[in-house]
Amino acid sequence: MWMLENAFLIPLIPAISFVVILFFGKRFIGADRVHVVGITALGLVWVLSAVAAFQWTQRVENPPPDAIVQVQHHGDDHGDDHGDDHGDDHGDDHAAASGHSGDGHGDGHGGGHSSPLIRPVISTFSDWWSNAGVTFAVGTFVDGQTVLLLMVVASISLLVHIYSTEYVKGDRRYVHYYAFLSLFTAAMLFFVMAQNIIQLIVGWELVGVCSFALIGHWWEEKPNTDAALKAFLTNRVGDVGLLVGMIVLWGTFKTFDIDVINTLISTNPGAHHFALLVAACCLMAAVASKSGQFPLHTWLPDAMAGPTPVSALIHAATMVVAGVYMIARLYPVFYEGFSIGTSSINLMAFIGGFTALIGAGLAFAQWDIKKVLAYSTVSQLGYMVMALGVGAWTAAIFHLFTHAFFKACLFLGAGSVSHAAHHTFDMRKMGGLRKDMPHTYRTFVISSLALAGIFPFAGFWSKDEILLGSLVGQENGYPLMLIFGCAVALMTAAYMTRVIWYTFHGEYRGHGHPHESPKVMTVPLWILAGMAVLAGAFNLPGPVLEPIGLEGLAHRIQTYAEPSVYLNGLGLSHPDPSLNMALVGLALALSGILITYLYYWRRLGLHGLTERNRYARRGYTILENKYYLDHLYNDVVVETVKRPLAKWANRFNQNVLDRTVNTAGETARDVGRWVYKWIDQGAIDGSVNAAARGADSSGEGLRSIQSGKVQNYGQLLFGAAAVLAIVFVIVV
Amino acid sequence: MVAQNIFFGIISAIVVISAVRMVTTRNIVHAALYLVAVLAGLGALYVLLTAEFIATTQVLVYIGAVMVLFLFGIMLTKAPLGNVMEMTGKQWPIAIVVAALLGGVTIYSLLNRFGSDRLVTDGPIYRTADVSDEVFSTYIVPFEAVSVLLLAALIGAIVLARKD
Amino acid sequence: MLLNQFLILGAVLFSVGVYGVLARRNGVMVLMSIELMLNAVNINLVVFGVQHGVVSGQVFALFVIAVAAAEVGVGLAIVLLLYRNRTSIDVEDFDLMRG
Amino acid sequence: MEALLAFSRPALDWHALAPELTLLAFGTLITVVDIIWDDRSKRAMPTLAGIGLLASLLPILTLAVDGSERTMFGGAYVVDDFSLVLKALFLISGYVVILMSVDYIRDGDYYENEYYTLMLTSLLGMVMMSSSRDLISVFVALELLSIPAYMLAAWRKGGARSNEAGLKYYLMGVFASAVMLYGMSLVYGLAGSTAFEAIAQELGSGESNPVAILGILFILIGFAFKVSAVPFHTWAPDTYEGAPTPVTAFLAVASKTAGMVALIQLVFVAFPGRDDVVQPFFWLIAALTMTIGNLIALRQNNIVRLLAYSGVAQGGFMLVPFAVAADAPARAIEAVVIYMAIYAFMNLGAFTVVLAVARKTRSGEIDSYGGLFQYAPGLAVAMTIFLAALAGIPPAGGWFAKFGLFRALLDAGGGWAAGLGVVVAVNTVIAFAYYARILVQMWFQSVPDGDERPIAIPGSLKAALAVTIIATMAFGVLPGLVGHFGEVSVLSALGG
Amino acid sequence: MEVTGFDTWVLSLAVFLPLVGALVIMLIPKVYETELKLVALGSSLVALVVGIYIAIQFDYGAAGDLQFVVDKGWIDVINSRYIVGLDGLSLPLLLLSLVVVPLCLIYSWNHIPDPGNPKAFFVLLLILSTGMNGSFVAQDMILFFVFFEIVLLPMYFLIGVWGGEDRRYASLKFFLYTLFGSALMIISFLALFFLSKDASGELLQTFDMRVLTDAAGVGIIKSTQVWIFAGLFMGFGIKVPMFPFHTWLPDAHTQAPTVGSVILAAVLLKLGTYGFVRIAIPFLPEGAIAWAPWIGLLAVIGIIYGALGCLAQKDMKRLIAFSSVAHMGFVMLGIATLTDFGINAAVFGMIAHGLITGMLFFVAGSVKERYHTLEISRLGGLLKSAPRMGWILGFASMASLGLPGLAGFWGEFPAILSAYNPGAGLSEELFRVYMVIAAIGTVLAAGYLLWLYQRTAFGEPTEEFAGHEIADVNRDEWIAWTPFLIGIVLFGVWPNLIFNVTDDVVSGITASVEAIAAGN
Repeated sequence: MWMLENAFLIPLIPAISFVVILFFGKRFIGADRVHVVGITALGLVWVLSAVAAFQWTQRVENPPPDAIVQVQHHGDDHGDDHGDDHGDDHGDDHAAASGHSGDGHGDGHGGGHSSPLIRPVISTFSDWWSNAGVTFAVGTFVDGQTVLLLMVVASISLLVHIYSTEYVKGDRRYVHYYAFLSLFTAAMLFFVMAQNIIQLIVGWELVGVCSFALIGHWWEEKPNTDAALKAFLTNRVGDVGLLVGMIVLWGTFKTFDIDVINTLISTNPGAHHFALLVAACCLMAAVASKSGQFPLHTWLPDAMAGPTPVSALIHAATMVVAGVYMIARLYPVFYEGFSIGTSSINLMAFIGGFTALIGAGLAFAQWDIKKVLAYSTVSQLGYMVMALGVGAWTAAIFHLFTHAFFKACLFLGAGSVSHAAHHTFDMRKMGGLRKDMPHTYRTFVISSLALAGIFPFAGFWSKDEILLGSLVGQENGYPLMLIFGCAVALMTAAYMTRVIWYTFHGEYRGHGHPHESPKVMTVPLWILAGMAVLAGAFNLPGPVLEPIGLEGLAHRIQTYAEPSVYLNGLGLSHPDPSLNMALVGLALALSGILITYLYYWRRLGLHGLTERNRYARRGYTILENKYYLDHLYNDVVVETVKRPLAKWANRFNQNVLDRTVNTAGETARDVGRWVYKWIDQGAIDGSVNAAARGADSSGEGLRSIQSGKVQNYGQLLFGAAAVLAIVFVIVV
Repeated sequence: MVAQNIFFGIISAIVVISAVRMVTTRNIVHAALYLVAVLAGLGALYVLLTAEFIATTQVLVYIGAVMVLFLFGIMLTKAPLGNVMEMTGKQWPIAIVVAALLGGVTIYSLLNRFGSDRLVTDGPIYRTADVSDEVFSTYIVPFEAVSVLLLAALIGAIVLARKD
Repeated sequence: MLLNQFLILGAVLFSVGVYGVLARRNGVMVLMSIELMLNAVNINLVVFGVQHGVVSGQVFALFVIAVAAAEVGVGLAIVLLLYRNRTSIDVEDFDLMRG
Repeated sequence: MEALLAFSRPALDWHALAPELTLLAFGTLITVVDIIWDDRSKRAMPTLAGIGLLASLLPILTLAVDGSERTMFGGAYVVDDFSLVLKALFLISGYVVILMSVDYIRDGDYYENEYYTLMLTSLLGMVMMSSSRDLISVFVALELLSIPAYMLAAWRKGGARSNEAGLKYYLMGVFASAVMLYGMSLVYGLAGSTAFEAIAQELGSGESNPVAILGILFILIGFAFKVSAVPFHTWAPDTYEGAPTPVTAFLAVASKTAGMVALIQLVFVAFPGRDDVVQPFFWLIAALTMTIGNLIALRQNNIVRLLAYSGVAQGGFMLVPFAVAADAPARAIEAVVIYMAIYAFMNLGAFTVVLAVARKTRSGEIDSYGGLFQYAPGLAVAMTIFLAALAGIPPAGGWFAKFGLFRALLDAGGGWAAGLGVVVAVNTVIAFAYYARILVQMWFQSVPDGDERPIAIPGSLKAALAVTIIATMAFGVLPGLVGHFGEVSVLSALGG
Repeated sequence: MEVTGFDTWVLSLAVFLPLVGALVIMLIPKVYETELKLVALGSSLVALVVGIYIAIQFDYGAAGDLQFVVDKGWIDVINSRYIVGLDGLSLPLLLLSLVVVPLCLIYSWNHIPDPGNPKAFFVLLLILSTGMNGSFVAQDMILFFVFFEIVLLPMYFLIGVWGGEDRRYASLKFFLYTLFGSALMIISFLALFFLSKDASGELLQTFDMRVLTDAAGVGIIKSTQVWIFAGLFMGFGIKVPMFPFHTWLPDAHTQAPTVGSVILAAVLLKLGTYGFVRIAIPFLPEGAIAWAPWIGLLAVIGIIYGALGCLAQKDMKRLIAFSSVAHMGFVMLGIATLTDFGINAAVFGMIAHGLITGMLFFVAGSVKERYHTLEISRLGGLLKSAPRMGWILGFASMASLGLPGLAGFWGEFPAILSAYNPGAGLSEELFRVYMVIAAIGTVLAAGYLLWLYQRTAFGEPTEEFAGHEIADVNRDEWIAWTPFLIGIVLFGVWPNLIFNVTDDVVSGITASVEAIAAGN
């Protein structure tokens, strides 16, 4: 278990890499070779993360005695029906915290695996700071959730490092690019293994800064810097929520320690409900900004101004899931604060679902391939948040896991396309690339299928779990979330089909001759595509595996990653796998593809008809009719529903939300100018200066007393004597 | 007592009228002469108050020395003897107001405090020798100081007034 | 005789002196008016000395007379000096310095 | 005959009178030397006068060592620690003024020998003032110090401004003494004695009556004139501007201090029970003096005139403790004495710099100080120290003086005292505004005509500068030095 | 702690060595310029070495107690003594002051601003140094006052002689404001002197800060405490500067020469906040409790207001100056909560703000030197023209906006945090509102700093400077800046370096305040 206790090495390595690259890169290594440092470091990180992951699984499988929470069996009467015992368990003891282990949920846990409550590995290192006589340590907190993210971050970061050697080759700031990639990785890893909420804040902000720096990587162009600023400032707005929320947590529990906070809540659920609600609401603001949730999502599409590998790493796979990760990490807070267990709708679920919906809708209206992917990311992040909002903790993390791979693959694929197609991301200037770029095309399609949730790709499994979670919920289902989820499933498939159509099919509409990217780019694509296929295997439901006798491998993520040591105390339950739900989800995705396919295919046909007149077959009457229907569908349904809706949504997004953000900045500046001009310079400084002028002019006035004539002086002398005398004689 | 009162009345009338004339006359030499009248009248009052040495000094120093000084001053500055120069400035109303206020409050206070207190007439009478005893014992330091003062005034006045 | 007879005479003389110094433009006249004020003081001193039956009033008056003589000498010297330099003894003329 | 026999020679304590006598002797000596050697003696005169002043300090030292309080003439003349401290202060200030005068008087068209005679005479009056404890002594001392000063103000015979300065000073001085004398006559009339103790008994115990109020008020006004308190200050700017600069320094420091000394004696010895008149009077006068002095100073362009108004305002600061004379007598006396001591040096220092600079620029305009730091950094730094002291900024001495005021006010406590404290605070700020104008010229501006020749400073001026700088800084860094004198003077003044 | 031998001297040495240096320089003729500079640097470095010695000898286990105490007679007549001593509150600030001055000297080595005259410039800096050092170790109110005031004139001249266009106005304004505050402050000191009583009701009549801290305002009734506190509030609040007494600051900073701004920001402003923590609160707990809501209010107004002011600025230096108003608002908010967290954060914030804003002013000064303008609209592309400087500016901006992991965060976050649970029975609702406002202030801080950064560092250089060769950070600048940069990172990464030192003192202060609050 050495690695778990010394997990601090993992973020330390890229941090050192950052320092080395930044300060010694140019001089001692050579500006064009700094990637060696970064890749080496990331390789190490990956290995160590893998070791950590392995050790964690060992810890779960063969828990050392000190890793298991002592279970107080107050009786084995916890029935199978979760709904019942949930009510019972809120007694004066913490039976709930322990009672859900093992076979109490035999069915619910799929495969009947008994999961003891494994404590996270917490190592503290030093007195980081102290106050009021109490010292606060810095440390690492490693559990399944941590190692899962470690693996995600390390893998994708490593691949992005490799991919970038070609993608940003010859860039004006190659050194800085790699330095910040390293720093970002370090910050993200630091965030992931935060032992206390202060570390969470630190990591949270540091990744934000790296994001800022990398979005603004090409800072010579104003739009890039605007985007960087927007990203940072929007995140800052959310950070208000983060700060306040964390402070509320501190004020409630008088500790920053995540473990302590979670344990306190899970052992005594129901207490501090209001404080937790406030904290959860505040933290939701932070999540909204960092993870691109409505209404603070607008920075994320703009953030595509950064280099594409950065988008893949930061704005798709890792940083943007920080919000999701934070919710998952402090899940008891949200669970209790939003009463997820008992409600059938709550703020988090709604925001998540709504974000997923609008993200998906907006993805239709984009011509920039990266923006489509960005909105897709928004949408998928909304999915994850929604999952957390409905109590499907594992589903959310599972989706986070799968999404990281296929979305990174998509972004890198888009980068590859752009690399080939003269650095444009405008889909109108692409088309027909499948022939020139077979590897990119294939990986892109695989990832798209994964994203669309087509069996058996990774996305299918995770999305299915989310939909299932919405359907079942905890005590109540979340019907609205289910509707949102289904709609998004359909739309996702549709817009991804559109992207593929525009990018890879049809005729090439750009300049020059597109070509496949070199291996250094395609290999990472293939690795990621592989993961897009396989990642789903990490949490397969039991029924799928039973036929092949591998039910022991079912629900690995749930088993290893879920912090049941906290969640069980809350009474979190897991829904049984449902074939029907899976089929519905799949059907929706397929129909999305189909509709879009038909739509664009028809357009192709129209084009083709005029162009390929000679070899077009006759007898298209039926198809004509179909066209007519299609036309009807397109003109009536799509044009009146989809387009206007999408347009409206886009307009709302651009004109209201986005402008609000922009105008908030402008307004602040205007207010600042006004305050400065009128209040500061006018009123406050003005009054000071007026006082000075008043003194000056009264001095001038008083000089007239000094007429120079001695008899006037005499008058003053005797007059003053007389007046004083009169006054004193009368008064005294 | 009546005689003294009558004497006081006559003398004080002379003094006040002369004083007023002095500050209002347009002829500077007349003014000097009115001042002589005032000083002389006061000398008489000192006699009435049994202050013989003061009365003597009043005559000797003031009328004898100071007035001569003034007349010299008038002559040396060739002050117009007639009303060629406006003797009273334009601000005389202010001067009147100030003087009246000052006089008013003083007189009010005196009346308020001393009311109709009678002057002690049967007190000890101090002769010149008593005065000199006092000067040369208790007030020896101020006396010497006055002598220095007069010397200094003399030296300084000579320096200032002499033609270079 | 009332004490106030003398005191009020003094007060009147003093006020007249004040008027004199404030209203008269001729420097010598101003000096003469000062004498009025000082004599008013002397009346007070002497009469109070009598009232209290002490000699210090007279002594004080004596000092006042002596100092007044010195003052007059100095004052006339200054007036002469001015007259020599400015050929004027009008105190209203002397306002080179003001403000 | 009877009278002659009755006369008993007063017991004179020669030791106690030794400072005055020494001073008198040197004054006479100068006159005699002048008469005998006339112009040939010119060069020796300043030296002689200086030696005279220093020699007079010797008996003060011996008296201080002796330490016993000596009272003569039934309390009319007292030599105690308070008077010794002030006598020393007068003599040292006088010495500095003489240092300042040496070259100024020699280079200008002045009567030299008589100048020093009058200076010594005036100082004699001041020295006498600090021991006087009866009306006649105070009156004579006042005239003894004033009358030579009137003449000194007019000493530049050929200068119209100087003449005018003399006239204004003289006339206003005489007006004020007339008022004061009238007040004294009233007070005497009530008390029947000229001795302060008797007056204190009579006035302090008796119930309020208008004559007493009038008497006290008029006397205080007489001295308020001397310390140039508003509205009796009008002479000061004109006289300061017109008079020869060393004389101005003398008036601004020694003469003002003498007025303060008299006020202390009157307020604390003669009228201790009459705080109903004294405190409001000084509250009003102090507030007016500080404020108006400072405000007008803001608009001055002539440095001497600016320093004059500054002096007016400083006088106002000195008057502040009188406003709590009855509530915190010890602190008040201490505050005034400390203020006077520090003020003497810082103000004399400022005038010394003015003298030195005027040797080159021949101008009193503030603009003529432009770029002083560039060609005469020493003078600029010296002036900065003095101005900082005047403004009350540590570590230059003035802060402790202001501190003393605040201490007295807060010791007394109460709303009125605190209110006056705030007035002082505000005035401190206003004051710096015009001191800063000089600083700005010296440091921030360039030399007006580009003439950057250094200034030749004669030895005596250097000595004066050295004395004043050292004293100003020493009082600021080790305020205990001056504080000690303040403390000892309190005990005796209140005890006596 | 028994202080013996050399240790009785060290504090005085650290305080007065620069002054000795200044006196020596005064004696050296102007023409020996290098010698002058060496003496100046040498004396300040020796003082720094003494400071380091102090830091090493300091007993961190007893950081709450005064150490190296020297108690000698000074002004006996007013019972004021020369008492210097050092505890955990003073130590970091003293070191900050000791470090900043030599760095400023190095920075100025070859960049004496117009109109030159290094002799006077260095003398003033050294005198300034003595005043600052002294203020942080003085344990007698009068001594404190003297040191507090000593800094005024040198700074006045630094601004007035070596400042920008409008230097006369700015310097005078700086001076008059501060003078007014200190005049009221001394009144309050005296009131403390006369009114403080010990536990048995005896009048103390002392200026000894140790005694007055122990007395904790016992025997002064609340209404009086409120008034006295008001005086102190003016004195210290103007120095901080708190809204609405801040208007001298932008002018002073804008006009001051670079090192003047740096010292002003790094150390001088801290005198005010230090005064609150060292004097106002412990001496007058009840007054502090009564004033705390108002201080908190002004602090959060300052935070928002300073930020808005920044957004309106067209001049880089003025913007940084306004940011000081906002940052000191956080410090004051921390103090106003009267909690350990808040006051510790405030002390941390002082150091952090000193380093960060000092750094920003350094950069601004160097930019001004190179571009001869600080008008934001004329700048641009600093990262391109002088990449290292651009980096440093970015780094300092990030630190300034409170990025976790850098020093600024530790001043801000615990201060905001402390407002959640204010001490001494203060209204929680009110302070929680303050907390939220302060948190919003962090957004604005990011806004103006990034906006500044975008306009100055990003993009291409403006046409005006496109062809110009802009020198990057030179050797002097590296030497002067590196300690700042290291400090920002070091304290950001390991804040306990400061918290650990200050916590004991602060706990003592808040404990007494709490005790008073509990007694009511």
